[in-house]
Amino acid sequence: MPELNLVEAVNAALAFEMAADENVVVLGEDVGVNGGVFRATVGLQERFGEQRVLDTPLAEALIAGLSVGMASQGLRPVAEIQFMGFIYPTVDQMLNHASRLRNRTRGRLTCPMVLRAPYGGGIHAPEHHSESYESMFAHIPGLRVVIPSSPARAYGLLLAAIRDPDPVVFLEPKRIYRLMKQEVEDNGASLPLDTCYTLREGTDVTLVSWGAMLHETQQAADQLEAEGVGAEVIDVACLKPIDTRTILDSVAKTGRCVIVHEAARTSGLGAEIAAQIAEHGLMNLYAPVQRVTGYDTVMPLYRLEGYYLPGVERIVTAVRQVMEFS
Amino acid sequence: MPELNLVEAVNAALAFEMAADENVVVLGEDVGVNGGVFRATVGLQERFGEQRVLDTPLAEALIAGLSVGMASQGLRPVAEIQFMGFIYPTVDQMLNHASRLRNRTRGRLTCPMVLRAPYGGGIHAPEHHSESYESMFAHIPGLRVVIPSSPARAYGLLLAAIRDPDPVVFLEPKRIYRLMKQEVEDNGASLPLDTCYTLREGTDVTLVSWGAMLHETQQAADQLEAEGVGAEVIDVACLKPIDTRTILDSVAKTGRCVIVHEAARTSGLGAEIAAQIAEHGLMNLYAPVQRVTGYDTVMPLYRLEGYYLPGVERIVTAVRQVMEFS
Amino acid sequence: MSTEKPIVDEKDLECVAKFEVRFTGYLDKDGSAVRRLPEIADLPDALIALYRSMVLTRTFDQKAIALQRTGNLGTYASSLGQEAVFAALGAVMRPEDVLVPYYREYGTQLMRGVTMTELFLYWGGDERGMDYAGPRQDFPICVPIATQVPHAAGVALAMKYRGEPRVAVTVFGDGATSKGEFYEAANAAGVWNLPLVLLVNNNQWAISVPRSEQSACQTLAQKAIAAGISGEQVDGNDAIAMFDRLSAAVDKARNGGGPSLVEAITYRLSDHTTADDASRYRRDEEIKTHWDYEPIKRLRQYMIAKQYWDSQQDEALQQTCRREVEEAAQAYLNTAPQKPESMFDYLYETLPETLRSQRDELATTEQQSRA
Amino acid sequence: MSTEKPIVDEKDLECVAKFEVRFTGYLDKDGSAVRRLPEIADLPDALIALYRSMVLTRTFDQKAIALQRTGNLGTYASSLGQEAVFAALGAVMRPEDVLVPYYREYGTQLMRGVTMTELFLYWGGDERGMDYAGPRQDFPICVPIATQVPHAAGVALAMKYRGEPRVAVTVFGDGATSKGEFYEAANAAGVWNLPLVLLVNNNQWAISVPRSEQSACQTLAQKAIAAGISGEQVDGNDAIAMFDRLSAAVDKARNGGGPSLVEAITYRLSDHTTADDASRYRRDEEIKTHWDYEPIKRLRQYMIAKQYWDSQQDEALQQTCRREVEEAAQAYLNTAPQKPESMFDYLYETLPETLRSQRDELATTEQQSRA
Ligand SMILES: Cc1ncc(C[n+]2csc(CCOP(=O)(O)OP(=O)(O)O)c2C)c(N)n1
Ligand SMILES: Cc1ncc(C[n+]2csc(CCOP(=O)(O)OP(=O)(O)O)c2C)c(N)n1
Ligand SMILES: [Mg+2]
Ligand SMILES: [Mg+2]
Repeated sequence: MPELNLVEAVNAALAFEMAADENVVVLGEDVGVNGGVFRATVGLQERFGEQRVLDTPLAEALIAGLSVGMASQGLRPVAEIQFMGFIYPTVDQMLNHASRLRNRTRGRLTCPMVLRAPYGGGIHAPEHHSESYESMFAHIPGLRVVIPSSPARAYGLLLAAIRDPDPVVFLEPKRIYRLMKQEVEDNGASLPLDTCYTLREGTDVTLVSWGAMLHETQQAADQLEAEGVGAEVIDVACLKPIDTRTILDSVAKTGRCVIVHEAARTSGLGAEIAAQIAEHGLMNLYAPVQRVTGYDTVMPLYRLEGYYLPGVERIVTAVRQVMEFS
Repeated sequence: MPELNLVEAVNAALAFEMAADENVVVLGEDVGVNGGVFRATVGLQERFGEQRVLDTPLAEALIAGLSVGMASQGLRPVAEIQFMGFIYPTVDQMLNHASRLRNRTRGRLTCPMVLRAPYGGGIHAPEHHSESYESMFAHIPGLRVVIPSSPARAYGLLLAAIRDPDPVVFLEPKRIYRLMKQEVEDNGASLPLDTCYTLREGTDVTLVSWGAMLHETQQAADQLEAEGVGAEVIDVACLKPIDTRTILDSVAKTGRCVIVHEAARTSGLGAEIAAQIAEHGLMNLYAPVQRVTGYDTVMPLYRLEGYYLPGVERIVTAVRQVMEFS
Repeated sequence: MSTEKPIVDEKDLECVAKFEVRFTGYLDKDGSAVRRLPEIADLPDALIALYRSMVLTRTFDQKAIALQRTGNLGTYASSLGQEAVFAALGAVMRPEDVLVPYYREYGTQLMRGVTMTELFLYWGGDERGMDYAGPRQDFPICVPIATQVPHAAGVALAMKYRGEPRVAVTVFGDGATSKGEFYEAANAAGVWNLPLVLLVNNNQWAISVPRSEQSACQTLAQKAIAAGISGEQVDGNDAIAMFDRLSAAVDKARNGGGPSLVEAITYRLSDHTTADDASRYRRDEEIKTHWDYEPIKRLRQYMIAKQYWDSQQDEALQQTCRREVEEAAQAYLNTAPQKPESMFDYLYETLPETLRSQRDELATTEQQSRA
Repeated sequence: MSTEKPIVDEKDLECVAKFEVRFTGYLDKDGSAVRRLPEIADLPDALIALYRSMVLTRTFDQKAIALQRTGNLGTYASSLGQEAVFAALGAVMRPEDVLVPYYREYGTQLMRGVTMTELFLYWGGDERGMDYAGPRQDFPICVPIATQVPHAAGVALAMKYRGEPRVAVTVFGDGATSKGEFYEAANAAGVWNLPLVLLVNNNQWAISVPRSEQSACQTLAQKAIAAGISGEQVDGNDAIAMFDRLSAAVDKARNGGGPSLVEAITYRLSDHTTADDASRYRRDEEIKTHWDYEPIKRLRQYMIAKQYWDSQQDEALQQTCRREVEEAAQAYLNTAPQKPESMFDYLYETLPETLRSQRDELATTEQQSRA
């Protein structure tokens, strides 16, 4: 089994599905000979040709809109937006069209497209390159929003996203693109899109996170274990539709929950999770649900980004608070 | 004192501030001789001239981007987006620029603009004319999001929005544009932008809502009163930054909370409010926080929109549930 | 690799590119030919098909407005005065082509097999009006201006990718030419030489904004120059000219010649929609002038002069159209409503587990309110 | 009211609009004049100012790359090879004008009073690098491509609204001409006849995408035609041509003549940014060819031939530039960091009450981690 990092796993999934299904077409800025600025599409144009790996003109609304048209014809476009900071011109297409085409036409036309984008902070990138706006997409009915947190999940979830008959926004935590390697069998096996992944079992507190923040969350869980606190760690992975069952079951067991995300707190997806717990799991709670998140301020330029991103310490502190609550 | 409906109050506020401050410039599609498709800007071009009431080319990203440039020069552009369904091309400008200009330049350049748009369902409008996506904007740091629910608040809040030194997204619940008239003194008095408005006091349950849904919420409160349940009704009004103090204080008193909004449930602003209660008010709760919201589905065409929008009955049912909870 | 020439070191490079925009019109306002006519002008059947579509559309329009006035239809956008544009487009497209419309192309849609009942359903607030039984791959009506243009480019890209001799056609108004997506898609179509026709229905108004305030450019056709594709102007109220130029554009696209933009100069004789009152912003005289150029009369007079048509046939056609429209309206009015829960049933291919409770809640509330 | 002519009934309306795109260049690659030179060519002081800006920019560029390579600066976008475009722009703008840049116009910015220290701070991840002490109204560097173009139109609209004889200038790359906002803003500038100059820095690549894949149009200048404004091409590596044509465009805008688009044809001699490796997608020979046309050498050779300049002066200038750059770099490296809480302090004019607890939390965490 090859050892792959997350971005290599993305590449492997793309290559696998392009070989398996000639309806899969990759498009975006610099995805061709350059292989994408993070090399997610490296080698694909050489292998599958210019017809299947298209460098587009520099226009994000176009990229999304083209994909809708292509998908309506039965292609499976996998579009790359170079950074999430440039994804906002696609909101109109994703909200008004991609997410609705099936519904509007009562199933006559469908939109099996994937919109991929690297997102999040922590790599000392220039301005507008480090934001986390997943909750914006998670609010849109008819979309799926998926975020992998490991090479294996990147591989399996991206395959599932491409094969899914509906539009998927697939956000890749670029901070962990090359953080670690994992054995990933390149066998085309996809992972389900309707479930959270429980990464670690524990009985004292439920830690819920996704994407790159899971790494700090897991480190916090290690540290807490040393302190005698058993944390259950859940990777939401599929943010929309969200599998609240797994989270609620875990909180029913632990009675405590801390949600960790990079995005700004207000109206982040953490709010939705906390709200669902308040609605359905209230009586199981020993302590208030805490959110450890990015601040409600503009993502700072890189000198201060380390202060913006939740660190292990902030997570541990929050867990201690919910443990000590009475 | 003149009796005004909500859209007339918007018009009166615009006229007042244009007369008072020649930096105020109105722009948008059909805002000139046509006076806006809802007549919010009627008479303004005649009174203040074509330089101050600009019909723009049909381009929403442009309208927002122009406003940023104008505002950076000290003008106070009040831009109209004809319907919220066409606001999404402005997200890029609002998120990447309007909300950040002050922060990016450490206060050197500022962006005192208002982006107005009618929003919400219930008027049998065509496709794409009935959505409620306020939470998308409420997630963006650096913005203010304001929604009036009565003529008087429309007048006072819009004046405050225009005078505010930072960008404001001002969403007008078009279903109640002409629902009722109110005496509104046209004296230029603005209302604060950092507070919720408590419309009705009660001790048994806190009902939190904004915009048009407050009308069903108030009717529900009437009905509940007849049943012996005293509902406190809070108009959030300023959704971003949100004054959670007033809400938390009320819930501390009542111990029960039902949040009502038209927008789709998942990641709607109701989630944020419920999460804040779960975080800061958990121990005051006698019952889970309930959300009565639009469904997580595409806003249907008008034949079914009445089933999508929360009605009085759904609100009352939810309140009964939280009252009976044990 | 870059195709720019290296920085010049020669003299006299002053003029590096030249462009012209041409206009085509054959009939004057009374239906007389002003220049040598194209082939179709001598094909009575083809002309009658165009004419029939125009009359049917106008009859449909009138009925739709009547239904709206009586509370039986929502806001409706009429195609009054622009029928020639849409009839011609319907005539030149093949079934296997794909139409990506905005919201006035009833003529085209009907010729492609969309039913009037479906159109009534759409404006009557029922999604089933977008589930066309006929042209299964055509896009539904598109309300957010210009957002459909990239869809059409994507459809054309799929056709090209598969090497199919098919064409995508998208239509939009003069106002739409101010939106970024229009330019982005036209530009991409140029880069990839896509089998795409961009048809501008320049009816000279975008609600209350006249064409002159929409853009400083002399013609909308010249917007094609920015995309490096061909663009031309046509008399949009001359069905023969429209047929002629659109068939050229569609053929060219089908034969690998790439995209074109066709600007049809026409006029919106109606209010913008039934929710609009154009008298607020448009002078009556302007409308009156333009009635002189309306397309149905012009084609009829031409056909009558050529003895391809007579007033008896005309009367019969009007009657048939009225009957067909009435039948469709009845079918629409008799259509049983969708179940409220249907709003969940086409959201995803399979309803996600987490949405089941919402669907159930809706179904229960509904039963309660019916009870 | 509509300005469209009523539907025509005359013959011979074939060609309704004609356009030409012109190119201006004065110097060949060795700095010899190929045609009659404009006035500035005989003004040594003006030429030296241009030359000085170009040399300073290139020196700054080298230092920035060195700082990046040693871990003292983040990703950096060089202006190598494009210095003439930006020097000329800096020379023709007045202090009261407003620059709305993208991210390569160091030459212009420095001439307008932005300090090198500020530029280092920006790329060094510190917002204070956008708080220009000099040109208080200029926009900061803009990373999201083409999003600044409507800002410039808005600035120009404000100037026109107030009747001020000022001009807004925005700059963007060849890639940016594919984005909707560019077209939307250019179109609006045409409608309102705004005092705006749109300067395209066509350096022939958008990261790995060559100009030929960005658009099928022969020139980018012709994109102006879509907006109904004037557009032209200039040799962007010829500082004299750039000065000549940009001053014409700026003067025209200042005098109420409205907007223009100027396409500067130049070449990106560097990688896209320090995060890019152009050897993945660009042939070495192409770069080599373009080094023959680079602008600094050309202007120097012209000035030396004219005896406006000599190698001693050149050496002195190089030294001064190096010293200034070193000083700025030191000042940058010595700048004390911002407090983390500062991320809250410019979000709104007044910190909303509800954000105070977040600011406090951050300040506390920070104290803890410092402790
Ligand atoms: C993106 C967007 N903005 C605004 C509107 C509201 N609106 C509906 S039609 C219209 C004018 C369209 O004019 P044009 O493109 O000329 O088409 P026409 O209706 O004249 O055929 C406007 C502004 C919309 N539907 N979509
Ligand atoms: C909207 C947007 N999309 C993508 C990017 C990523 N990106 C940065 S620079 C660049 C290429 C820009 O090319 P061009 O406009 O020619 O300017 P140049 O860098 O060549 O001067 C891209 C795609 C971005 N910054 N903004
Ligand atoms: Mg129009
Ligand atoms: Mg470039």
